[in-house]
Amino acid sequence: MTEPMMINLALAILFLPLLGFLVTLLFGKRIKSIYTFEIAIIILAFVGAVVLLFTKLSYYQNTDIVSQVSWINLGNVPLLGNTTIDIGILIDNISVLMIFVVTLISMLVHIFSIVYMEGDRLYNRYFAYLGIFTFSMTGIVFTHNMLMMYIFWELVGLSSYLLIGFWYEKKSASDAGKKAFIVNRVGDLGMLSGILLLYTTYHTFTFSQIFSQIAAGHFPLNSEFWLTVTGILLFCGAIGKSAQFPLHVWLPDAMEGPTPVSALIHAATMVAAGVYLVVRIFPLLTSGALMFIAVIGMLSAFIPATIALTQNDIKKVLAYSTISQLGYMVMGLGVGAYKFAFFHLITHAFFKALLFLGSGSVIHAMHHEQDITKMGGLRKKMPITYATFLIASLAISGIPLTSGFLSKDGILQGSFAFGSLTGYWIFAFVGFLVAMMTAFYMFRLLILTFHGEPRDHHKYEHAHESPFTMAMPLAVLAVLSIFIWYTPNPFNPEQGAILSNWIKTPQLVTPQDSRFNFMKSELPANVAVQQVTQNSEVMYSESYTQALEGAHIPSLLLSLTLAGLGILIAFSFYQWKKVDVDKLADSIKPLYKLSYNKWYFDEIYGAVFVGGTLLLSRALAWFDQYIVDGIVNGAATVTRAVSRFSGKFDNVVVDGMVNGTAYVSGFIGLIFRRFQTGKVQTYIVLVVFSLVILLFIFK
Amino acid sequence: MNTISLNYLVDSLKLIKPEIALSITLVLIVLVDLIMNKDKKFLPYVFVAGLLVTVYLLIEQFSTSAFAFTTAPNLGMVIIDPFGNFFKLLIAFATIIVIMFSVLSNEIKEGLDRQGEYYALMSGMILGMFLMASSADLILIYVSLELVSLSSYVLAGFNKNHVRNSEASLKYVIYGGISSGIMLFGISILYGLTGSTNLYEINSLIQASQVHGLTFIVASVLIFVGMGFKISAAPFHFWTPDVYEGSPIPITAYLSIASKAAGFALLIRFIKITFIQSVDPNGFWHLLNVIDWKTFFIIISILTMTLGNFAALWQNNMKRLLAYSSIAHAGYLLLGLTVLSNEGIMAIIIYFVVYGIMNLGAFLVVMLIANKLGSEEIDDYDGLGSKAPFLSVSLAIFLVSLTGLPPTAGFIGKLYIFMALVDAKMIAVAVIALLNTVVSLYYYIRVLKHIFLNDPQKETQVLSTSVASVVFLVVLITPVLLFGIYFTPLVDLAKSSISLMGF
Amino acid sequence: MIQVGLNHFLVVSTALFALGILGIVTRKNAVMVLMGIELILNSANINFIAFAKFGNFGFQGQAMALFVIILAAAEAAIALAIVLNIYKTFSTVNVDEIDTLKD
Amino acid sequence: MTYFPILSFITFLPIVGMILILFIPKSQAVIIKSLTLVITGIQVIAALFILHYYNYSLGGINDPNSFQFIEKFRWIDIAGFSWIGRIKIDYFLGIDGISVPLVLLTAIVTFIATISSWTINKSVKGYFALFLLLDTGMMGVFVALDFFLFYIFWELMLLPMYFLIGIWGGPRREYAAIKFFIYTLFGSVFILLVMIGLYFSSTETLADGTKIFTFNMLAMMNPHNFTQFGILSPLNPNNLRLIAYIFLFIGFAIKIPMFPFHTWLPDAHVEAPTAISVILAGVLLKMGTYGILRVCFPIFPEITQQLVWYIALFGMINIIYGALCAMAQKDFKKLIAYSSVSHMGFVMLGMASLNTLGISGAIFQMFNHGTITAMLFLIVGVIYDRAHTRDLEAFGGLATQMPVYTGFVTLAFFAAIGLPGLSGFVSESFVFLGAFGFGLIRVLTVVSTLGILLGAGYMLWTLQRVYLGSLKEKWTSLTDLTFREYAMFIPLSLIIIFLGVYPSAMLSLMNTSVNSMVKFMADAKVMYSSLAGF
Repeated sequence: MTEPMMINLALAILFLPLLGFLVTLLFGKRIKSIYTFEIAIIILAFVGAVVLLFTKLSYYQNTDIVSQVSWINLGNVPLLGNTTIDIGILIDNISVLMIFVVTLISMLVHIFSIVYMEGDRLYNRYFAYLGIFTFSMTGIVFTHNMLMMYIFWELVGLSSYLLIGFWYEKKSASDAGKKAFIVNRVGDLGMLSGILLLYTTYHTFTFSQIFSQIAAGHFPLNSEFWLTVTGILLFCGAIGKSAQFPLHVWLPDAMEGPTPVSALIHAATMVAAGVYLVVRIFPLLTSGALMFIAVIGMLSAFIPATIALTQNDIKKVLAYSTISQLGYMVMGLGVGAYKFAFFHLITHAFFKALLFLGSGSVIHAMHHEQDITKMGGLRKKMPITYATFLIASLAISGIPLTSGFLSKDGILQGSFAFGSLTGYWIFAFVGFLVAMMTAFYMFRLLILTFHGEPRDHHKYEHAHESPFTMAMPLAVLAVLSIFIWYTPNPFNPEQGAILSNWIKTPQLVTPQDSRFNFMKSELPANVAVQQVTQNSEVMYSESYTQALEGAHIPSLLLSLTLAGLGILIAFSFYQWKKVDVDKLADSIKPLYKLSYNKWYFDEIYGAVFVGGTLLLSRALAWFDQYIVDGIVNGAATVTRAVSRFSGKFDNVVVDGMVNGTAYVSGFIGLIFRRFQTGKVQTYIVLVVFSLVILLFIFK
Repeated sequence: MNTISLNYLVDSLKLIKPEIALSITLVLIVLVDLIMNKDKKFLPYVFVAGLLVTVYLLIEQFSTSAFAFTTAPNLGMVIIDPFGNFFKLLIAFATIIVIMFSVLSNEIKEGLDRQGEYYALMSGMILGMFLMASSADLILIYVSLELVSLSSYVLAGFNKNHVRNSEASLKYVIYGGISSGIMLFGISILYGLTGSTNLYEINSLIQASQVHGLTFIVASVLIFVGMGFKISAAPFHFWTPDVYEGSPIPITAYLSIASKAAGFALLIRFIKITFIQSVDPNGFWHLLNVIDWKTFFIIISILTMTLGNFAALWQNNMKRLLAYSSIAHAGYLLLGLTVLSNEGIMAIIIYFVVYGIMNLGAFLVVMLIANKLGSEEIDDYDGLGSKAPFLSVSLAIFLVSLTGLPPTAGFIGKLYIFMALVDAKMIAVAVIALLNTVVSLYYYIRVLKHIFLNDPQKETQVLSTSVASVVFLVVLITPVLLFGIYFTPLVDLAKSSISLMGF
Repeated sequence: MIQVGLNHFLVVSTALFALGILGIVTRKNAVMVLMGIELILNSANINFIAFAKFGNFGFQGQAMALFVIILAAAEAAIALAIVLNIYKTFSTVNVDEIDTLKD
Repeated sequence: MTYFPILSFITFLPIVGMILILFIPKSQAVIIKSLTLVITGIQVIAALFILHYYNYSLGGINDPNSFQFIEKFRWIDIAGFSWIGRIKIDYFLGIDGISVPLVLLTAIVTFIATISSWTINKSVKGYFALFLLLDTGMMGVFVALDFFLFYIFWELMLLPMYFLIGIWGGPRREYAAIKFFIYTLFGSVFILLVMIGLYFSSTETLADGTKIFTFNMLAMMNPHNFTQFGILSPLNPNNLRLIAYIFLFIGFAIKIPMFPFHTWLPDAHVEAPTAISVILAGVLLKMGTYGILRVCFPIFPEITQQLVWYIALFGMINIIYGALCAMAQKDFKKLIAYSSVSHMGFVMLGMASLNTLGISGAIFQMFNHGTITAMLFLIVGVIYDRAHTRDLEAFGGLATQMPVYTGFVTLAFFAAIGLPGLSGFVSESFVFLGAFGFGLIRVLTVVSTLGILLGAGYMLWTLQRVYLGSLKEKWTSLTDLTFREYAMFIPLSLIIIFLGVYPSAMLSLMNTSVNSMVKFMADAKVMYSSLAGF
């Protein structure tokens, strides 16, 4: 398979979903079964993705395939010469792996939805929306430049908006959609500013060109500080999209959307786009930027985990765990564990999608009951769902033999190594803490849902195992959550092809002195540039490799114990009822409330930002109506007042003496009119008088 | 000696053919009036015929410039020059149109039996104006001014039994009498200072020996009172609103155009001939620095236009509103004089043509509407747009032109005034004038609002307009629109008629 | 025994002028007002004659005076006619009461 | 290149139509409407012809030779005098990359507005006569290259607008109409003054070598044509160029409308009938920014350089302020009106950047705002025709009742908040890229980016309040779009999408001109400083 063919294939994968979207949307009303077309499309896309993945990784493992066209031609710009704005696609290992994940999960979700969404009024439109989402996500994955990244970034936002608010009759749903879009926009502002900085400096959007120019020592505003700032600004986009602290508030609300959507967009793919962005721009991140990223990641891993401990809505718990896991990835990138972070992105995509679809099937069975306190004992009723859900829970808790164990342990290991190298142990510490919490709340969820006695018998009676089209995706994802696909040795991911050959840490292009020591490369810059362009394996330095080696065993043991501990606690609390949970909650009431109320983020934001903006806008509108207009307009009140002392005035005002001088000129007019008494002698007096004045002026 | 004097008398008479023709017309009118006691329908046509002859004679001698009735070599009482001739033409045409007005007007029809005196007086008035436009001697100035005034006093109160008319005439006569009296006093002082009544002589005398400042200023300001009264410049304008509102519409129109034109002709001539020292190649006048006329006129003109515009904001009677607007326009016209340059004079002339046409048009429409509605109150105009579309649209055109928006002739008039100002670097004045224009929009547009935007309160019967008036309106509208787009002839005319005798 | 000179005439004429204005402004009766106007005109006349006499300016002054006298007569005639007419319509000649035309 | 005087044709065709209409009896409403439709349709076709024959490689701006479809002949020519020079005014039409998009826009928007005017029933004859007169005025402004002519057209469209708002408008129409009129006249008298000032400051050399004063804009742009002592000539040490520039700028800014001169806009929009709102937002507002680009910038380049920061500042204020005001509105139409205040801010910001990206972004934004806002007003019109209210709170859940309509609404709204793939995005990001590229106004730009956030805020909120949520009982009778409304929405939507995906179609039109303008502005800095030397 030649490179042009691969390009075409990639383009096909990109545009097929768009076609699906258009067709499904336009004919949705007339042809009832048009959704099948969309599904066929997505299956095609998936097949294409598999082919692409296979070819790329087996034949072009070390060469990136790029193809670009000029989108806009600015002509002969003064001082710059001929300028064009290019768009294009980049096929490298990262993108093909990502595209595989995206299309796979998208396909599974399509299939899952066939039954799940049955009988919905806008059945076809739902699939259309899925189509446009897949299109935009694919765009993000394939882009080779920042502009296209931003474009599809926004489009993803749109599709997310549409899908969250899919049941727009529900106010909560449309609210959630709006919230998601706007909160994302906040992040995008940062990203936009970053892009502006990049373009004004390098006059190109293409990653590779930007990198090579940076490597050549050309920085935004000619200072490394601004390079750091650029990195952070771009990362802001990721904060929004990947629901990182402090912009994480939209994701839980996004659960208003149909559950399969949550699985696809708000767990597996879209929210991962943020991480993907950081992966893409990784080379230009200075130590400062990386530190910032790591901190944000750490907070986003920790805070939601604490919240997830006490939530009762099955989807909410999963949502917070998603944020927390994304936090892991971001932190991983921050501490330089590039490979593990991306690896975790993939594995997490599978098992988190699985969890959501599982919860979907539960909710479906329970007739849209989402409160786990009303569930229980479902494992007899729905064995498949239970089994798969269990696997996923193990994976996310990082129990050996699962994919989750491999990737998550890698990140922990990375942060451990980071700590040992730089002395910032906090990341490692929080990482392990969160690992334990994760284990706890996942099993709390599992137990409350599937174990024990049913709490709501009525609903329980009607519960039933889901049909094949819903069970099959669960099965597939469950299988993908086993270690074997990634590495032969369940305790060392490094031995698997995916980490050893496919995912490679790119060479940094940042100047040596603005890197962490362990990232300083022994290679001269120009070679570095070479290597960036062909994405060849780079390890930062000997010290780092050793540190990583050293970190392997301790972190492994630590994480295992903590995870086990978490599970144990969960069981003792909810399965064997060793401890009275409520009493415990009471004993630490403030903490409990804090966690239960999600740290009051929504309340605070609602009051400060939303309220503030609305208040400001009201104030300004008032200002506009009464002050600005008033100044120009002769304040209404004044004119009223005047209108009393002169009957005509109001009339005249209404008649349109509206300009600013209305009042004044009217008044002047009044004065002049006073002279016109109709008595001829008055006139004479005035004439003589003014004559005298004139004479005095000119004498 | 005797023959010589005879020849030169004949020569002089040759030069004043138009005036002679007018006098003959006057006599004719009186005679016809006497002869046919019953039906005097074609009295006006006699008058028009006479005027046409006059116009012909004027055009014939348009570009000649000479003295008539010379007292000493090239010092005459009467000057014949393009400048004067232009104003005479303007006045003559205005008169013709006003006669047509009168034919259509109901108010005049009332006093059908007294048409004879009406037209006789009018012809007397126009004769006076002609003399005003060409007099170079203080005596003649006073006499002609009085001639105009006396006839207009009577005409203002033509309908004896109308309260408004008689009141208007009384105010007019008292006010006019006093202003001419004051002027006369000024003249007497000037005579005392210089010992001559001939403007050229006075000029040369001033140039020769520096006359005493204060008394001279007193004299000239006092003289200005008379002219200010005629052109209704503030602060000598007080008669204008009352008289305009009071008198019959044709007369109002006549006063607002013809006598104003005559007044301006007189004023310009007086200022230029009496106080000129030299004219520089760029056409700017250098006046003798006995009195700072520039500042004087700036003050007067700004005062006039501001006062006119702002007072007009309040009017509910259409005639009164137009009265104030004509005061405001007097202000704009005076701006042309403030520049003290030929360019300014040219601007004034252009503006006058335009102003004449559009103002006559406005008054005509008002009169036609008054004939139908029997009211000049703006509130009664509500919904006229649907009742009498043609009248309304034409009024709209005239008012827009008076506001000075393109593509109407009014814009061209204003444009040239402002160009003159900017060329003379009098930016501040220009800004004030422009802001005045904005203000003026209020009241003009307010009339249109009543006509088009308001729904009629009373019953809506469609008002018919006679063919004659339609034709007549079209005649007036055409130039308003035409000159707005193609004004070369206008400017050429102005250029050919700015040359005053002697300069 | 003082020689009567130009100044005396001027003083007189100016006084007349002032009186004329005063009369016009103060008197309520229209006829009185008209008389005030006559005063003004005549004050001007005195000036003309006086200047002509003492300045040896020739006859223009006298000629002017004659014109003025004639015109004054004409004006008076017309004005009185108008006043009569006013009396017919308003049945008063008090200028203060004749103010229907005003803003 | 055709010899057919297409610009005069496209400009004066409506006048012809107006005259024809005056001869059609009142009763024949349908004939009048269809005639207007035909006229405007022909205009669109003519515009497309212009597009087809337009030569992309010619710059224009200050170079008379590279303008296209030039029509130039002596209009007024008055022989000189000893004391006043020869007066000469040309009838001078021509277009370059800056005017072409706007000519196209005018043609399209007018056509759409005609369709939307179909519902007018009150004195149809007058309405369409004035409508066509307005059309001529607008078209003329965009093609005139002689300042005098430009001014005539500029003023020509005031009066029709006054009547169109005043007679066919809403309850407070009189107030709104007079307010519009006074404001704009106030602005234009200053333009007049500066025009005269420029006339006496700049000369043009005739064939016979004599130098005479001129109204020719292109001559005014060449610093070598300035007279020694003209009050607006840079050669004159104490010239008034700065003040004149501010006057002129205010004159145009009132049309944009720029804060704090914007208060006429909400009233005018709220009261005007839908079609007129469409024209107003679609074309009239552009005249302000066009005027600045065509007159202020090339004739006063050095002053522009001085004041560019303030222009950007006001642009920023417009963006933020307009957005915030929009957010607080209860009246749908008022909200859209304020949103266009905000969007015109982008245009100003872009112009202020004085570089290719920024200026082409600004012009492109003019076009896009024209189409998008036109569509938004039509949307309000649709809902107002049916429900007879514009109160945002009164609605809800219309998506269920009128799905297709809601589809178009979503498109327009997202175009307005600059969603990629729709035209608004490209222009806005160009504006940002350009403005950010100009160090002086970088900070302002960053603040302005808040605008797109706020924009998303109020637009989505509106979307939710009116179209999402559960359907209110009383609206269950509303019907979805009619054929006529499809005819209005579909073309606009297509334009919006097409330009979003393939912006080059529009950008390549203006590239050459924009580049040469940028170059001109850059060179002028040097040139004028050298002039001040002697």
